Amino acid sequence: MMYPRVVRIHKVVEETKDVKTVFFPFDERVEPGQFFMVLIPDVDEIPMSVSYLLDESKGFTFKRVGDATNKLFEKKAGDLIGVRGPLGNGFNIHGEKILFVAGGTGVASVAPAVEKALSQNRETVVALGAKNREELFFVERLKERGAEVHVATDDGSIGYHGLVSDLMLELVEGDSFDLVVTCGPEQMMKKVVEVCSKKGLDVQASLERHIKCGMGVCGQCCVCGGLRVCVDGPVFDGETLSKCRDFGLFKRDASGKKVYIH
Amino acid sequence: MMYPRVVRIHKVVEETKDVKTVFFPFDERVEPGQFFMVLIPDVDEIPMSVSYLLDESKGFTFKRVGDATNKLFEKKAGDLIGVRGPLGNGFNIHGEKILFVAGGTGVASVAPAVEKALSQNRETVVALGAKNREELFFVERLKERGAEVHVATDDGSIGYHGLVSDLMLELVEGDSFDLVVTCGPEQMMKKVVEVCSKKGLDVQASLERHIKCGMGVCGQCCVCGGLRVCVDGPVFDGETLSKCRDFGLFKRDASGKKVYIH
Amino acid sequence: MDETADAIKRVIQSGAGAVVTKSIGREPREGYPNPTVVELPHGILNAMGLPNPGVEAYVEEMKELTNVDVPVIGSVFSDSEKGFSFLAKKMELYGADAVELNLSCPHAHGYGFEVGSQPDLVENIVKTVKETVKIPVFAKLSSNVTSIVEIGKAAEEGGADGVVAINSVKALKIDVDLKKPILYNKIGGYSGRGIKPIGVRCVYELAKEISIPIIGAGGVEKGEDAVEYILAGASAVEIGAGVYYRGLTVFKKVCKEITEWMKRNGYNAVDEFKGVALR
Amino acid sequence: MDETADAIKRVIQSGAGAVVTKSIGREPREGYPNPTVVELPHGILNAMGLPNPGVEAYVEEMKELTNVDVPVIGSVFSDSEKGFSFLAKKMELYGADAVELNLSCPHAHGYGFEVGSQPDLVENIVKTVKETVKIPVFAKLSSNVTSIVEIGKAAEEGGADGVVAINSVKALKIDVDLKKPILYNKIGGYSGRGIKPIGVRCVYELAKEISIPIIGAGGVEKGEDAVEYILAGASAVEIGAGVYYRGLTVFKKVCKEITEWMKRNGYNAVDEFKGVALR
Ligand SMILES: Cc1cc2nc3c(=O)[nH]c(=O)nc-3n(C[C@H](O)[C@H](O)[C@H](O)COP(=O)(O)OP(=O)(O)OC[C@H]3O[C@@H](n4cnc5c(N)ncnc54)[C@H](O)[C@@H]3O)c2cc1C
Ligand SMILES: Cc1cc2nc3c(=O)[nH]c(=O)nc-3n(C[C@H](O)[C@H](O)[C@H](O)COP(=O)(O)OP(=O)(O)OC[C@H]3O[C@@H](n4cnc5c(N)ncnc54)[C@H](O)[C@@H]3O)c2cc1C
Ligand SMILES: Cc1cc2nc3c(=O)[nH]c(=O)nc-3n(C[C@H](O)[C@H](O)[C@H](O)COP(=O)(O)O)c2cc1C
Ligand SMILES: Cc1cc2nc3c(=O)[nH]c(=O)nc-3n(C[C@H](O)[C@H](O)[C@H](O)COP(=O)(O)O)c2cc1C
Ligand code: FES
Ligand code: FES
Repeated sequence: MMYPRVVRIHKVVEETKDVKTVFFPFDERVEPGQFFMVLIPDVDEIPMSVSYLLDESKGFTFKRVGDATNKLFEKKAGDLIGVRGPLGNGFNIHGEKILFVAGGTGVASVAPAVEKALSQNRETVVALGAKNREELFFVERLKERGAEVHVATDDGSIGYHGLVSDLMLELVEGDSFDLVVTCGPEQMMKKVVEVCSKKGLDVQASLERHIKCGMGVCGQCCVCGGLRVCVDGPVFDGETLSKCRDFGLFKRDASGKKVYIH
Repeated sequence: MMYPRVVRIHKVVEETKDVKTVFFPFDERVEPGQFFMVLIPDVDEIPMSVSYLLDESKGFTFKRVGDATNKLFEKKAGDLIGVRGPLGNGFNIHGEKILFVAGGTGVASVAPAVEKALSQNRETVVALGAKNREELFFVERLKERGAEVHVATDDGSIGYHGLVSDLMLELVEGDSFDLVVTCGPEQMMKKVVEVCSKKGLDVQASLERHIKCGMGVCGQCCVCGGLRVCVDGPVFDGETLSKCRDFGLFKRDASGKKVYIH
Repeated sequence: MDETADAIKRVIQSGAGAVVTKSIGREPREGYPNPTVVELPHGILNAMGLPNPGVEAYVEEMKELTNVDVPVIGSVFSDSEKGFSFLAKKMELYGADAVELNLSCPHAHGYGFEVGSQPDLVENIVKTVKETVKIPVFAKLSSNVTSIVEIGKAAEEGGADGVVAINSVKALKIDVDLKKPILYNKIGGYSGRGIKPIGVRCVYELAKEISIPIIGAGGVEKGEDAVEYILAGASAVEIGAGVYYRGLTVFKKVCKEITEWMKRNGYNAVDEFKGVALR
Repeated sequence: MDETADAIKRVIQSGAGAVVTKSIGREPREGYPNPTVVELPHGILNAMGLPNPGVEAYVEEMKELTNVDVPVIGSVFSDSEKGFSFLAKKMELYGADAVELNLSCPHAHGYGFEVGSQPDLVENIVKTVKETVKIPVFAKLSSNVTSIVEIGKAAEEGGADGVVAINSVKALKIDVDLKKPILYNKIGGYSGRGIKPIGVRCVYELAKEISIPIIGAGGVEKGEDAVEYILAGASAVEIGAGVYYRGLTVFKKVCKEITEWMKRNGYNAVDEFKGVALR
């Protein structure tokens, strides 16, 4: 039922100065790329991709950016939150060799997809982008699991100096992939999808739109001619996105007004 | 669900001048002694014991006594009625030799119980009472199935001249029964239960009370210290009835007022 | 299950902490012909039509209840101040521990809701009854009004010792095979599961605005339903349709489930969590 | 699913015979913070808080709908006659085929139901709007009033071309773990399965007393739900929560099921069974 399940946080991990992972008991099956609506009592209920898929518990990893995430940042093990989900479609992991391209907190939803690919013995290359060395996270986690991880930072403090989409260009030049999976800032994903279209690569991108109901009734999260990010997405394939005039162009704010993406 | 199922009557049989059997499609399991609330559109919804138990259809047999039954008497094959049920507990048929004692339309609910007993190879004796020869029905039906049928009429126009409860006295004198099952006018059943108590015979009687909800919520049909005829009954055993101060003494009308049984 | 003394005793044996009688009027009433009650996918719809043997005959039932262990609340309905106070007085004489004024039955023409939707009339009825009897007086309210708070305040002004919210919700089921309303009376009152969010809303709105006790009703079936009403500000709950869904053991089960919830949440008494959701 | 032009187009592709926009106001409104919608066991509870980009920005969406094949009904909300007629005029200019006045939203402070529960105000609003626009004007009514018939008559007096009944029902869900109302706005509107008997009752009561067309809403999910509304006197139905229960294909499915029911019952046109249950 589309009703928040009240759970007690059982672990909180600080990933960076502004990013934390919250673990909560949840023993049902969740797919990488799916998300939960996370209820922070008295404040808001916000969408969060699943970042850890354990048998008995699940986790999400978030950056503090505003009211709700700041309040969430204060929560400790033992505190109550609500989780409604899993929602959305998730990634469709297939092919022998997969490239994952994540920017910022995008790695949160990509990480479990990488782990799934590895557990299925697929060849797995990951490109992670961040502003700087301090804002990177999950690099060790993915390396330890056996992924080939490449890093890009805006300031060059570690790895490739530049945008992860440029790093990605290099990676696809020298190699062939059956699938590209991406999550991050929409401008970045737009570039990734464009590159894939040109190269004829299969691609899946996870979109963010303002989510209210999360159950397909309010219409708030619509993109690309009436597709609902909350139930038809958040993951869309390259074919859909190539025909989508708002992808990389505008989002809608809480009132439904267009907000252009810069 | 406790909601009338609208069905099309597919056969009507005249049993006597004032008694008819109505057959309707109904393929679920029903136990002898259970009843339906029969909806006669625009008129009333009244309780009727199941009198025929076929695989694909069920029947009830009724006497015209007032508004609803008179209207029902006019119905033909093809007409719509509602049936809500099966309701109540039904008879608990057990033992090697069973005596059935029915008066008036009481034979309607007893007949399928007799047939069940016969199909389970139990020895089956039936005592049927009626005012006169013309008002008797189901005698051939039960004989053909192999029951030993005795008849009593008030005017002696056929069979034993007198009350069926007196005929029953004779039957239990000369024989031993594991169970007595009775349905008919309450004074008659009262006598049957008294006889059984004295003789130490197991007995089950099917009671009639004013039924409104038929689902145990309105309290209209309560007897014997809060037992609901519609869900706890209509069949009660001798033990319960012996302790029941209203059995054979009073009923309640539609307003809940006591009406003494004469 | 509150028509007769025997039925009420059975409910008490089943674990109810108090019982409310069927609503009683001055004259005997047969109520409407059947169908009077049907189950819907999300609740129960009824138009009984206030059947009752009349207050004079009801003395027989009340006499048998004088020695029971729990409070017996006499429910009464009328169309006037005088009528209500006459009936309340009778109930007091018959030994009722409190009287509940049915100002909310959604399907009885000229009674219930038709009386209980007018604040002035409600205030006057409660006042007149309070002047007549010494036992506590509860006003049972309807959700079928523009503002239940206005009616609740009128009852409080009139001196009510508490209000009960809610009675069943005015509703209709049309049968698509018969192409007619399914109940004989056509319009009925909707109770049970489906109306709980409406009942809880009414209790919550009332609790914010009045200070006399509120008894919650509407869709209580499990312990957590009762807890929801109490968190919204109710002091107690009534159970109607729950008897259908869970049988007569519903009273014991609900009590047990409330206790379990209290244990899990560290409460020792109902007062500790009453109205907590209002803060 | 009626926030944006794209979303509305998708609904039309899914088989809806007409579409109603999200209720639009003068200024942009973000609506309430989440949770704004939750599912309950017997329906959906929402307090969106009338989010909308404001009527000036909405022209962009409306422009894209000028060439669609089905009527587009512009829903508007305001707190005054002037406000409603300003918005209705805009909708007409933007190409709306009709305008629906939201006189019934149960959770937006100062709007919706708070306006729509006063008969005089309803009559004046409808009258002013009718004087301003040439397209048909529908008044969307609330069941949260003592008499929906009184409000329906006021709309008819004002010259409305039809009424829509009902909007969602004022309700509340308290979470027993958090011990708080689950919605950010606390009180919300209850739609879907659980409210159908209330919606059908309202349409039935209205159909007996007013002669303008009635559009039914509340819990329509299957063909037989729509049939029930039409038997009660509705000329058409709206579907909201049904989109959740059966997906966007709900429109096609319901149409197919109505047709099947009509065949089984020997009808060729909706008019042949409209209001049959009123006889
Ligand atoms: C499917 C999905 C998955 C997401 N997964 C993650 C994740 O794994 N980790 C992570 O850090 N962030 C994730 N986000 C983004 C995250 O939901 C926002 O950062 C968060 O809602 C900000 O809330 P706030 O109150 O702290 O910020 P605010 O100050 O309210 O807003 C900051 C930004 O967050 C956006 N935002 C606010 N509320 C919502 C909402 N209800 N829906 C969508 N966006 C909103 C605003 O539009 C704004 O751009 C995801 C978003 C979506 C749609
Ligand atoms: C469990 C049960 C099974 C029954 N089975 C049969 C049967 O198989 N065959 C048969 O002919 N009769 C049966 N009856 C009796 C039958 O229900 C009544 O004869 C019928 O209701 C009369 O309705 P009426 O409108 O024609 O008569 P009315 O003029 O309304 O009343 C005539 C008599 O029927 C009684 N009656 C009316 N309505 C009801 C009601 N809702 N519930 C109970 N009694 C009512 C009245 O109290 C009165 O004594 C059964 C009754 C019960 C309780
Ligand atoms: C069959 C039935 C009969 C009822 N009779 C009465 C009555 O006589 N007086 C009254 O005040 N309420 C009556 N009610 C209403 C209930 O007392 C209660 O207020 C309502 O049903 C909501 O609670 P519930 O959901 O627990 O049933 C009746 C309800 C049902 C279902
Ligand atoms: C999420 C949601 C948003 C709604 N928004 C509006 C609205 O903006 N304007 C309006 O008049 N009704 C609105 N409604 C009410 C519906 O239009 C409809 O009247 C009500 O939900 C009952 O129908 P249903 O049971 O088919 O949903 C909304 C309902 C839901 C569930
Ligand atoms: S958030 Fe409501 S439809 Fe997606
Ligand atoms: S008829 Fe209502 S309890 Fe039996």
